[in-house]
Amino acid sequence: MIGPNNVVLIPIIAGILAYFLGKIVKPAREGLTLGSVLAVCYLVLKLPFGKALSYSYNFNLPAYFDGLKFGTNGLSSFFAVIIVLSYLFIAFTAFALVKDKEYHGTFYLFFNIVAGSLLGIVYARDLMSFFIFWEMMTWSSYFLVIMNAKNPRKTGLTYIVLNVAGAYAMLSAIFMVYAAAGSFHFDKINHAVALMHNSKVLIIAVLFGIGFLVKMATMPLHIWAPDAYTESEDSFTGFFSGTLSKMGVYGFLLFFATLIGFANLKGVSSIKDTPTIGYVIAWLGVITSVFATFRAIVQDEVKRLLAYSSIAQVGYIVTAISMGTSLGIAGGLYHAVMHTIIKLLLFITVAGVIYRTGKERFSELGALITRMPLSFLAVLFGIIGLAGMPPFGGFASKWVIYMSLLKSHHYILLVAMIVSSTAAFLYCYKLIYGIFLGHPSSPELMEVKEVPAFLRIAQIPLMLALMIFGMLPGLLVPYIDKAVASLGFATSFTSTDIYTLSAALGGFNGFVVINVLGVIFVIVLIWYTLFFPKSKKLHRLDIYWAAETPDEDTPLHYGYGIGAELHRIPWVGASLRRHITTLYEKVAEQINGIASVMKDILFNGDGQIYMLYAVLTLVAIIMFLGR
Amino acid sequence: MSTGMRILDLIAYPFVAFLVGMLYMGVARNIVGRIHRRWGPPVLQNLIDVFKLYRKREAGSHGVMFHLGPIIMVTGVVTCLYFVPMLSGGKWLQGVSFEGDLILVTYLMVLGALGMALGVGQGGVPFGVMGVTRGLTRLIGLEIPYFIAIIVLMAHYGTASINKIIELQAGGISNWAMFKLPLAFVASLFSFWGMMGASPFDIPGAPQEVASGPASEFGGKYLALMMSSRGIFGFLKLALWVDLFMGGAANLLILIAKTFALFVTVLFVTSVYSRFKVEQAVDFMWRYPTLIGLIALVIEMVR
Amino acid sequence: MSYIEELKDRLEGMFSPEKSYFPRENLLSIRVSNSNVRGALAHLRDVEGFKHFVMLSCVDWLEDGKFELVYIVWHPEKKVTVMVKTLIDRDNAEFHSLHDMWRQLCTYEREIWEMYGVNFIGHPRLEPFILEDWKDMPPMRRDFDTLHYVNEHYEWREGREESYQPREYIGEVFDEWRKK
Amino acid sequence: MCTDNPGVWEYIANWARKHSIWVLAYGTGCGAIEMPPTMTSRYDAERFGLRGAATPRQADLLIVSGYLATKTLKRVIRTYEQMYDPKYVLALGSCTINGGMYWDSYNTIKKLDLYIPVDVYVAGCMPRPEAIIEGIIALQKRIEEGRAEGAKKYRENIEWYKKNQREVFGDEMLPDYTWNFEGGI
Repeated sequence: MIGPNNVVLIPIIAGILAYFLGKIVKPAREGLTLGSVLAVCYLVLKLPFGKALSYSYNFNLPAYFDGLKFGTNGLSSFFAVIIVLSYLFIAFTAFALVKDKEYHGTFYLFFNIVAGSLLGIVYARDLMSFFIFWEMMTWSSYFLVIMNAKNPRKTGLTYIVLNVAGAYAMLSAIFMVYAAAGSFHFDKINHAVALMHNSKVLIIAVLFGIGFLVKMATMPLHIWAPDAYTESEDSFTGFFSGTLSKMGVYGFLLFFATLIGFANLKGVSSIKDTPTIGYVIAWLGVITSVFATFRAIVQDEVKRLLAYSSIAQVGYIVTAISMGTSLGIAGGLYHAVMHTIIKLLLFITVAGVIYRTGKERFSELGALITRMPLSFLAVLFGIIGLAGMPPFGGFASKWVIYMSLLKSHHYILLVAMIVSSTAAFLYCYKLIYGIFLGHPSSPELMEVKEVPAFLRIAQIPLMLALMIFGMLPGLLVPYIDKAVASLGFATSFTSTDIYTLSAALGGFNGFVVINVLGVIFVIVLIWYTLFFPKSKKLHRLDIYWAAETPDEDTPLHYGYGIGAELHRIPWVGASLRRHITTLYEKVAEQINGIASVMKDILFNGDGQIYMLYAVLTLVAIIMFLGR
Repeated sequence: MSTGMRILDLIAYPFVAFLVGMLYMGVARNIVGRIHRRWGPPVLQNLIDVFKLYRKREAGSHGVMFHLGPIIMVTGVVTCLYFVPMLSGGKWLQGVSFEGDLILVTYLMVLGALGMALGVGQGGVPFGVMGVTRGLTRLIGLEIPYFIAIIVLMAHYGTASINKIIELQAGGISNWAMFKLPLAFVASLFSFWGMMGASPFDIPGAPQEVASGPASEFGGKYLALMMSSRGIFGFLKLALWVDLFMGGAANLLILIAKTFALFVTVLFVTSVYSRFKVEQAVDFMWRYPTLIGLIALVIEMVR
Repeated sequence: MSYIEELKDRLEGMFSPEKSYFPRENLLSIRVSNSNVRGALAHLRDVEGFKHFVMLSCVDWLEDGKFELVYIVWHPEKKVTVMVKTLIDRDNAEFHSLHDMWRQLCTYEREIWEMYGVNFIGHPRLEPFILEDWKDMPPMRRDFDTLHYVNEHYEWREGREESYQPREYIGEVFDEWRKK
Repeated sequence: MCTDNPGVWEYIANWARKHSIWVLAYGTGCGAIEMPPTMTSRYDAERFGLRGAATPRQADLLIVSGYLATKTLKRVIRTYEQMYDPKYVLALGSCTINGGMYWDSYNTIKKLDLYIPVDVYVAGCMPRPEAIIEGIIALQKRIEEGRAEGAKKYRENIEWYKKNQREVFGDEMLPDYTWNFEGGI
């Protein structure tokens, strides 16, 4: 039987083949990618969901290393499904958008490798293979980031430095765990951690936490994300923000819930029945979402707005899962699915718009609704989900997160989260207005065509998914329950059928909501269309303009103006004026100064001093070996 | 109750809200007139206005979204209304409130505004978009005290369903949330004040600054639909506050008495203020009402 | 001897005005030659401290074939107004722009250009200001016959035919004022 | 609520229109200062259902307050064409009637009703608020009797009105998308 171990290999091999075969016949790249996508989808969806299986490579190895182990359980299957579906949609996008770029070959190489390594991460059953695939993901996505960047040096450097730093924090933690457990295998680790000393548990948790918070772009480790999301290849950005960031979520859940265990962390210290470190991380998540939301509103670049918004949305997930309660983790998983769908939809559509118009700023776009109605509908669905508004799926996930916070009595956290989720309306409106409504900023916008057919193939199922999850909010519940169960939590939803979603304090019936909406809308529409005179079709410039007559080049598009008020609100304006990178730069300057001073003291070119160092080192080594 | 009566009940639901809301707006104009030492218009004035607007012979449309904007607005508002029980206890005039909860209602309240904003966007008047932006920015301020208040409510009564909250307030005035949780009530009253669009929070539709903002390009039947949904929305908010803080209402008379009391108190406060700037409004909302709400929240947490 | 009389003497000494008198108290009117306008205004602004430029106006002396440009400046502390006048030729009327001394002169000169057709040399933007797409001669010139223009452009309402000539009523007042 | 049937619906509609007149006070001239006292406490025109409208789209009544230069006439015409039928015009002051004191001014029009249909003229220079309210009551009478059909008149004799406007504006006419439409939703 083909298990996860082989599934992981398929995209990687396909990518490498695609690169070299593509040199001979170019379409081979698309062909191989499509083949691997379909194969992986088939195999992953065929695997029994939530059943714990395990496979391993038992080639002969040194004694201290017991093979690369692979396997699956509820959590792995949950994230594997997310990964393969976004792999599918992004592959379709890439077919349309990457075909005549000069980095055609390298794109498919690294894109497939990333997909494979993501599967490897979720299917890995020991720390070694987990780390190997983690590194693989980081490096191959690094090439995808700098591939098309306007400023590749800065973007790539921040990206790689922060991610590699996170990875090595993880690595050191892994070795500490290995030193305690004597094995890399997940099953053996939990007991070992339970026996560890509190301080050591704390250190391990912090080190792992750093690794995953970097990937989830949580403040203050988020500075790589805006540039990387904005400047990476358009068709890949959806995968980047929608799926790669979820690997942080997966790793966080894996390590904090199963390997270290929230119980052990509570043993260290706890606030209101929540581990202190979880509480701190929850606050980090909320602060991230608030400030990222405010920053998203004032952006002029479309992709940068979406980048900040995904930082904010992942902030919710961080808050929810770091509570360590069953409902919180359920909400985090629910929101992970919804956010993946929404961000895939939005990034794919925006990539199509940029591909058609060649403009990527709100101040240059506008009035595209008449030209690309389907994309308008896609973005409309997307923002309704992003704002977490009924009747679409985004509301259900946010509702679960709110309920989890209410249930675990973290009211102040909830209030802070409300701030960002209310401000989110502004950037949602800016997104749809700046691109599709208002007036065209330049006449040639009125000649563009609808996005390519491959993108439409990707958009429609995503929109349907959003609608279905909104109509049947209980649809995901059994899968989430399986995933949560594999983390050793009991189910927390009290709803039984797929129409309703109900947990701790209340519940709602998404089916009724969407039906009431639909019925009223249809009734009003019919009444309005039949019993009233037809309205005149007004000219674009036939608007109230203080009785003046605007002409074609009067600047009537308000695209960038939205959110200008924010700078004048005292506290928000202050937060927008400051940026954390300045702090980092100051720190770096200081370290530079100190280091230069140290250099002058230590390496002053005197041979005897160097000899002294050598002797001291030798003595130190002997002393340590002596024990 | 039979299915036919049930359907009739559901059909009557929005119209009751529409009539009462419109009458309240007329009363408000008259009272403001009296405060200005004028006669003021007749009480039915707003109903006459809406009827006149419905009977306008022309209307102009800038496109499909412009046409659908007011329709989505009224749809969102009426949907939200169905999830807010007007009466409690009996069978009548409860909509489908038992299918939803407080958070759902809170989010549905914004849905209509979003549809409206889309229509305004295609209308292409910069004034309209400025109005929408002002409205959404103001929302950042308004929602915080409101949410703090309902969090206190949900934490205190341990449920998010409006009907349950009404039940738990039963038994005498002393059980009303406005007396049990006075600070939360005060905080929510501030954002209620703002949500009614009364001065000094009438920033989005300021006629002198942004030419009545979102409504600037809508006329005739579109404006009529907007005015109707505004009337329904006004009564929705009154009914919601009565449900949450004043123990609901057993029959229509009590409902009207309670809502009218709340309405007139807010009206008297607001009709003497001039207009804030939007940043002033948000700043104000984030200072005193939020502070009051947080105090209530802390009291609730330590209890 | 009050400040304004000293000022009158000083200015007469410096700029040798053709005509200078006090239309009313605290108001001094001097008429200087074209070349002296800038000097006189600069002296008043920088030396005497007439900081405030009140307005620039133009008078059409049709009979003499002259335009009279009137620059009015005001002394905020002394509360004294000075009108610096100069006569320019009426046909191909032009004068050098003074917008670099007071920026608001841009607007005034633009208006004078539009209404009287005085061409200010060196003005940044002489373009239509108040009138929209005006094609006839500058309307404030006295030889522009408004009644004739109205008759050929607008339609009278019945009952307005026996309209009087205002000149007959204000005529003698106008003449004796001109003698002054 | 089909609109093209006269009779009882139209009668009720006229009654409603009569009692709810939304005013767009176009402050062209000295009459603009007569509007505030008319609307506010002293002469409280709101008791007749009058109410200020912010934009022409919402307005029923266009009050032209005072003399109209050719430049302002352009704005008035664009505003009038942007209003929706039924729409009324109330012209204040002798300037709009026959030029008034600007009888021989080179850029002030003499007869407003050559360019847009006027329902009620209020003579005077400047008419006091009482006179304005008198004019509004007269307008209400016209509306009730169904004689205030300025929009229909304008639509039917559009060529004549455009000819008169062209005599004033010459070749700088307003764009025509405000008055001739094709299609609808």
